[in-house]
Amino acid sequence: MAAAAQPTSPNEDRPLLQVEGLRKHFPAGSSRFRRNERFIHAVDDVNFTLGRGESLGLVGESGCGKTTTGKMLVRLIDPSDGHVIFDDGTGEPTDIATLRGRPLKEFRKHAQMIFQDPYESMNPRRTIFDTIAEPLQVQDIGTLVDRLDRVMEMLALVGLTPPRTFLFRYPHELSGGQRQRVAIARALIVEPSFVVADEPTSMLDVSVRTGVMQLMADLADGLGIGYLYITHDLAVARYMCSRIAVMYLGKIVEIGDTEEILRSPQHPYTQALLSAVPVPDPTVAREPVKIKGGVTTLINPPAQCRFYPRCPIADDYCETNDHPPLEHKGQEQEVACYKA
Amino acid sequence: MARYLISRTLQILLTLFAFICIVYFIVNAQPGDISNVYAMNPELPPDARERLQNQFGLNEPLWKQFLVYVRNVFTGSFGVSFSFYPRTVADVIAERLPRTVALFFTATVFSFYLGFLLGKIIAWRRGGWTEYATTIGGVTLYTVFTPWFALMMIWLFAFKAGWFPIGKFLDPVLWRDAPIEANTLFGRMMLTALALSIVVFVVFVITTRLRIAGARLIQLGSIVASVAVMLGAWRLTGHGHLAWDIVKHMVLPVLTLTLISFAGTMLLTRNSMLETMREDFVLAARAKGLPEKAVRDKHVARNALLPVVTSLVFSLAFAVDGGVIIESVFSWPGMGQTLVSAAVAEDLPLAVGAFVFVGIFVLLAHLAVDVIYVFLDPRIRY
Amino acid sequence: MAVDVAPQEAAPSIRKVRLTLAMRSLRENWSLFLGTRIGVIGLVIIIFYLVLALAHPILMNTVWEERVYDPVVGYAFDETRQPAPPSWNHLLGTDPLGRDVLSQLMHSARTEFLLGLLAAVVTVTIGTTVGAVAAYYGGIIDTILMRFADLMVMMPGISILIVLSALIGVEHFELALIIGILSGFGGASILLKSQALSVVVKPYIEAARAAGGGPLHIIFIHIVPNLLPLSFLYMMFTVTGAIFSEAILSFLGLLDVRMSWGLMIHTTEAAGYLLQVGAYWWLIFPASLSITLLCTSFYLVGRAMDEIVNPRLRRL
Amino acid sequence: MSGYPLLAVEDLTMHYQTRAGEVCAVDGVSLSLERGQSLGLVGESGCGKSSLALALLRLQPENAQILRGKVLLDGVDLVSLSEEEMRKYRWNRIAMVFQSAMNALDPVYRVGDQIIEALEQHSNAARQDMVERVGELYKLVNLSPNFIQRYPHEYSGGMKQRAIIAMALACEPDLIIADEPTTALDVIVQDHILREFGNIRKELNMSMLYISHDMAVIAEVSDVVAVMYAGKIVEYGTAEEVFNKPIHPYTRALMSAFPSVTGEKHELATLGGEPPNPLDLPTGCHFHPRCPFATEVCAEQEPPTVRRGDHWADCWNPPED
Repeated sequence: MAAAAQPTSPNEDRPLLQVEGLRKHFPAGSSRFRRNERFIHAVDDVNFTLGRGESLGLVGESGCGKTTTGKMLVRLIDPSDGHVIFDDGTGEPTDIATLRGRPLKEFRKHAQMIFQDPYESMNPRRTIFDTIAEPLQVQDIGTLVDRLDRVMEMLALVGLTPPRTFLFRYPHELSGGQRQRVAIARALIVEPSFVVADEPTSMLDVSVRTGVMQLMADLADGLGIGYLYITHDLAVARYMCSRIAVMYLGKIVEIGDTEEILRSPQHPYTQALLSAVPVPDPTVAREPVKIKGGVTTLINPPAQCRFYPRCPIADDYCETNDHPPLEHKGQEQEVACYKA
Repeated sequence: MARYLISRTLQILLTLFAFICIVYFIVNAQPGDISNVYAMNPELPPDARERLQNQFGLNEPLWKQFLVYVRNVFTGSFGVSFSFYPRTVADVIAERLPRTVALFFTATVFSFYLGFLLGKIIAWRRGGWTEYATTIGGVTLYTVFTPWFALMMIWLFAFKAGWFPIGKFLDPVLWRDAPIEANTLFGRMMLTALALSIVVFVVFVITTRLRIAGARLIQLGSIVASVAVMLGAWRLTGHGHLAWDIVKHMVLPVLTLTLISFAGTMLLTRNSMLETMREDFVLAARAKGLPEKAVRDKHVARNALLPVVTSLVFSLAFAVDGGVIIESVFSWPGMGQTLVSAAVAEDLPLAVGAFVFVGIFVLLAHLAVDVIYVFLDPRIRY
Repeated sequence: MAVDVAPQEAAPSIRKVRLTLAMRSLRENWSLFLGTRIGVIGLVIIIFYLVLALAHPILMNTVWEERVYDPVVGYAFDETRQPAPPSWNHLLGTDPLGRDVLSQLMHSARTEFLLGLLAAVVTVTIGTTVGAVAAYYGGIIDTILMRFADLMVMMPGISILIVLSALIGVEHFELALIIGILSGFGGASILLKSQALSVVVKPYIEAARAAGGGPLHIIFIHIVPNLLPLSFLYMMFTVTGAIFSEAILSFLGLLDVRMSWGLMIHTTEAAGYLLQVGAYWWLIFPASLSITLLCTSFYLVGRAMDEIVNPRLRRL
Repeated sequence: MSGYPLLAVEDLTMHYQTRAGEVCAVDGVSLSLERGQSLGLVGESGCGKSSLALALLRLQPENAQILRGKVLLDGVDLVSLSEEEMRKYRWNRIAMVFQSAMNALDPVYRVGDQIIEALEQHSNAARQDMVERVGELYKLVNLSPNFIQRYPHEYSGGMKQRAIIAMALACEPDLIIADEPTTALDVIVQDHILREFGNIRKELNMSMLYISHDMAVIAEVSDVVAVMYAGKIVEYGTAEEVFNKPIHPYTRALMSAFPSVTGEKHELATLGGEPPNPLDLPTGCHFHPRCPFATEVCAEQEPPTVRRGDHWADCWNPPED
C-alpha cells in the first residue's frame, strides 16, 4: 500500500477501532407539513474497541441496531453522534465518523463490508471479474492486467478454482456459497485492515455454511484482518469470534470473552437469548425462556433500562433509574444491568 | 381520512397553479407579442378590443399581466370568444362542460368494467388462443387511429345500418319547437343518472354488509325497479322523447370511447393478476379449499385491482385525450370539440379556457381516484 | 504510469469475452422474444414498413418519375379524373390533388419512423437520467423531480399539443422533441424511477459505495444498466404515442408538415370524401390502416418485451 | 380406527417442467405417519421438501406434475381424487402453516374474516358460531381478541405466525404441514411459538409434518425424522436414532457441521462441494460427489437400503453398527 509504514508509531498499543458514544437516530414517520419530533433510536451510545486482527461478534435480534452499527463503521451510514477512532498503525489515527470527500474514499481502502444476502449483493449484469475488481477500479489501482491478476489470485484464495473458469460468469450462474466466496474476495482485494461481515452465512445452506465460516476464519488469521461479525446466531458467533457484544434495542448490554459469556451469561437478556437456542439433541429438554412479550418500540424510548419492560428480575430501582452503564463483572466481561 | 383529503386537495390546488403557470408560459413564450394575437384579431369589433385590453391588462407590465391572468383563471373569466362573439368563454364552457363529463364518465365506467372483466379471464387462461386473440384485438383497438375508427363506427352503425344518428348532440328538427332548453333537460338527465347510481350503490353496500342470503337477487331486483321508476317518471314529464333523442346521440360516442380504451385496463389487469397469482396468500387460499373461482375473484382479482386503480390515474389524461378526438369526430359539442375547433379557428381565449378546464377536469378525476384507492387498500390510513 | 505491453494484449481479449457474453445474452433474449408470438407479429409489421420506407428513395431514383410520383408536388398526368382508383401505374390510386397514394404512403413511413425514434430516444434519455438521479439522491431532488413528473403526467398530451400547434408552427422535428420532453419528464421518469428505487436499495449499491464508488459511478455503472431493459421497453410505447399524436394533429390540420399519413386523411376529409368509404376506399384505408398497424406493432413488441423483462411475468 | 396409518405416502414422484429442462423435485418418496405423531423433514434449500408438502395437498404449481405414487390419508388416495373432492380434504383434514407467514395472509381482508373464510368452506355453522370459534382460536394461540378485526399489516411477524397457526387449527385437521414456520423469526419468538404449537398439538392429538433446514429445530419438534437430499429421502427413523446413530454420511455431515452454544466447542466439519444441480443430478447415489466415504459403486448404481429396525438409510457404505 502507498502509505509508508512508520517504523515506530507512538500509538502502537492503540486498538484498530475505538468506538465512543456512537449514536444513530432516524426520524420516524416524517411528514411534509409538521416538524419532526419522533426519532428511532437505532443505535444509542455504543462503546467498544476492536483490536488489530481481532474478531468481535455483534449479536442480537433483528432490529436491535447491529447492522446500523456495522454500517456506521464503514460509513455507509453517517453517525448522528460519537467518534470512531481508526488506527491501523500505518498513519495518523483518524476519527472516521466525520470523514468526507477524498479522505473518506481513501479510508474505504481500509474498511470493507460483506453483506448478508449473496443473491442481492452482486449486480446481476456484471461478471464476477467486474464485481471483484470494482474496488480496484473505483480506487484507480493498477492497470487492467494488474487487476486481472489480482482477481485471479483472490479467486484462488477463496477457493474458487480454477479461477479462470469463474472470471466471466454471472452471479446467477453461481450457487449461494460460491457467491459469498466472491463477496469475500471482493472485500479483501484492497487488503483492508478490517471488515464488517453482516450475517454472511445466515442465508447459506448448512452444508456449505461451515466452509464459508472456515474460510473467513482462516483468512482473518492469515491476513491479520479485524472482523466485526454481525450475527443473530450465538452458535455461529462462538465459532467465529474471540469476543462478543450482545445488543438490545440500540444498546450493548453485555460484552466480553465469548466462552466466558456463553458459560456464565450475566445479563437477563443474554440468558434468555442463550436458553432460546434450540439444541440438536432430541433427548434434551430446554428450560423455557423466561422473558415475556415482544420487542418494544425504539421511538423516543424512556430513559430507564431498555430491557425493563421484558425483564424477569427488574424491580423499582430499574424503573426509576437511567439505562445502566456497562460495568466489569468478570475478568473480561462487562454487563449493563443493575441486578446482575 | 379528512386530513388526507384536505392535504390532497391542497396538493391538487398547488398542481393546478403550476399548471396554469405552464399554460401562461406556453402562451407567452412564443415568438411575437401575444397581445397582438389577442387584441388585433380582425374578427373583433374595436370596443371589444378595448375591453379585452383592459381585462387582460395588456398595457400593464409583465408581472402584473401574469397576476391578472391568474385572477382571471380563478374567477373563471377567460375573456370573449372570437368565434362565438359576443359570448364569453366562460359561458361557452359552462354550456359544454356537462356534456363532456357525462360522456367521459359513462365511457370510463364501462371501459373499466369491461377491461377488468376481460383481463381477469385472460390472466386465468394464460397461453391459450383466447388470450392471443383478445390481446391482439385489444391492443389493436387501443392503438387504432381513433378518428378513423370513429369514422368507421359512424359509417357502419349510422350511415349504413342507420341505427344511430350520424353525430351531434341532438336532432334539430325534433327540438325546433321544444318546450325546454336542451341544456336544462340534459342537466336533469344527469341528475336522474346520479340518483339512480346512488340508490344502486346503497343497496349494494347494505346487502353485502348484512351478508344475507339471496343478496344477488335483491341487488338485481333493485336495479330493475329503480330503472323502471326512472323511466316512468320521465314519461310523465312529457320530455321523454327529447331525452331519448339525446341518449340516442350519446350511444355511439360512448361505445367508441369504451372500445378504444378498455384494452388499457384489460392488459394491465392481466399483468397485475399474473403477478398477484404468485403471492403466498393465493396458495393459502387454495390450501384452505376455496374453489378456483373464489380464489380468483376474492383474492387474486381483489389484490390485482390496486395497481390497476393506481394506473387509472395515468390513463385518465389519455382517456381525456381520446375524448377530445371522439368529440370532434362525432361533432359532440363538448369541451374536446370546443378545444379542437377553437385551435383550428385560432380562437385563442377559448382554446386556452377549454384547455384549462380540461386540465382541471383531469385533476379532479385524480382526486376521485385517490379517494377510491383509500377505500380499496386497508394499508393506507391517513 | 508506464504503459507496458501486457495491457494491450489483455484489454482486447477481455473486450472479446465481453462481446461474446453480450451476444450470448442477446441470443437468449431473442429466443424468449420469439416465444412470445405477439412480439413476432409486431416485428413482422415493423419490418414491412421499414422496407416500404427504405424502398421509396430507391424507387424515386429508378422507376418513378419525379414530376408524377413526388408525394407532395407530383401529379398523375396519365389519369383523367382525380382521385383515380388503383391502376397498374398507381397501385393505390391517386388522391384528390392527383398525387400517387402509394408514394405518399411510403414517403410518410420514413418520416414516421424518424419521428417515433427521435421522440423515443429523447423520452428515454430524459426518463432514465431523471429516474436514476431521483432514486439515487432522494430527498428534495427527488421531490421536485417527481412533483414535476406528476404534473406532466396529468397533462392531457394531445390537448396540449393541439393548443401548442395552434399557437406556434410545429413541424415533425419540434413535435418529436415536445413529445419526448413531455413523456420523458412525465410517465417515463415516474416508471423508471420506481424501477431505479428497487435497484437503489439492493446491497450491491451499498457494496459499490463501500468500495469507494461515487455517485456517477453508481448511477451509470450500476443503476442505469439495470434500467435499460425497461427503458427500451418504454421506447416502444413512446414510438406508438408519437406516431399516434402526429397522425391526430396532422389529421386535424394543425401541423406544418408537407406529407404524413395523418395529412393524407386530412386531405381526403377536406375534399369531402371521408364518409364515402366504399367508393373511395383507397383514400381512407391505406393511411389509416398504416397508422393503426404501425402503432399496434410497436405496442405489441413492447408488450412482448414486458413479458421478458419483468421477471414476475415470466413463465415458470 | 381403520388400521391404516393417518398418512402414508407411497413412491410419490413429481416433476417440474422448466425452460431449462425437466426437474425431478420429488423422487419416489415413501413415508408414513401415525395419528398424533410428528414427522420432521429436514433438508437443504432446493432438496424438494417444500415441493413434497405442496404435492401432499395437490397444490403443486402448474408446471409440475405428479407422475406416480399415492398419498393415502386414512387409506384414501388423494392423488386419484377429483379436484372437487380434493377441495374437501384441504384444510379440513390437512392444513398448512406456510413458510412466510408475512405473505400468507391476504393484505386486504381482516385476519378474522380470513379464518372465517376457511371455516365457511368446510362447515355450515351459523356465522355467530364461527365468530366465537375464531375467538377461541385466538385464545388458544395467545393472541389478543382485539386483533381479530384488524388487518395483517397491523400484526407483527410473530403475531402473524400465531394467526396462521390459529387458522390452521380452525377446522381441527388431522394433519398439519408446517413448512419452515419459524425461519423468519427471532430465536426468542421462535422458542415461544414452537412451545405453544407443540402443546396445542399434543392437546388436540394432531399429527404434524414439520419441514425445516435446521437440525436443531427438527430435533426439538419431531418424533420421527426424515432426511431429504436431491428429491429423495435418504434416511428415516425415530428422532433419537437418527440423531444419535445416523447412518447416512449426509446426515452425519449435517450434524457435525452444526455449531452449538452448549457443551464443549467441537471442531466443525466441512462438507465439500456444492448442493447438486437439480437439472443435472449425479448418477448412482446423488450424494457421492460430496461423500467422504464414496467408492466406485456409489457413482454407478443407486444405493441399497440399509435397515436397522425401523431406522433405515440408502447407502453403499454405512458405518458399522
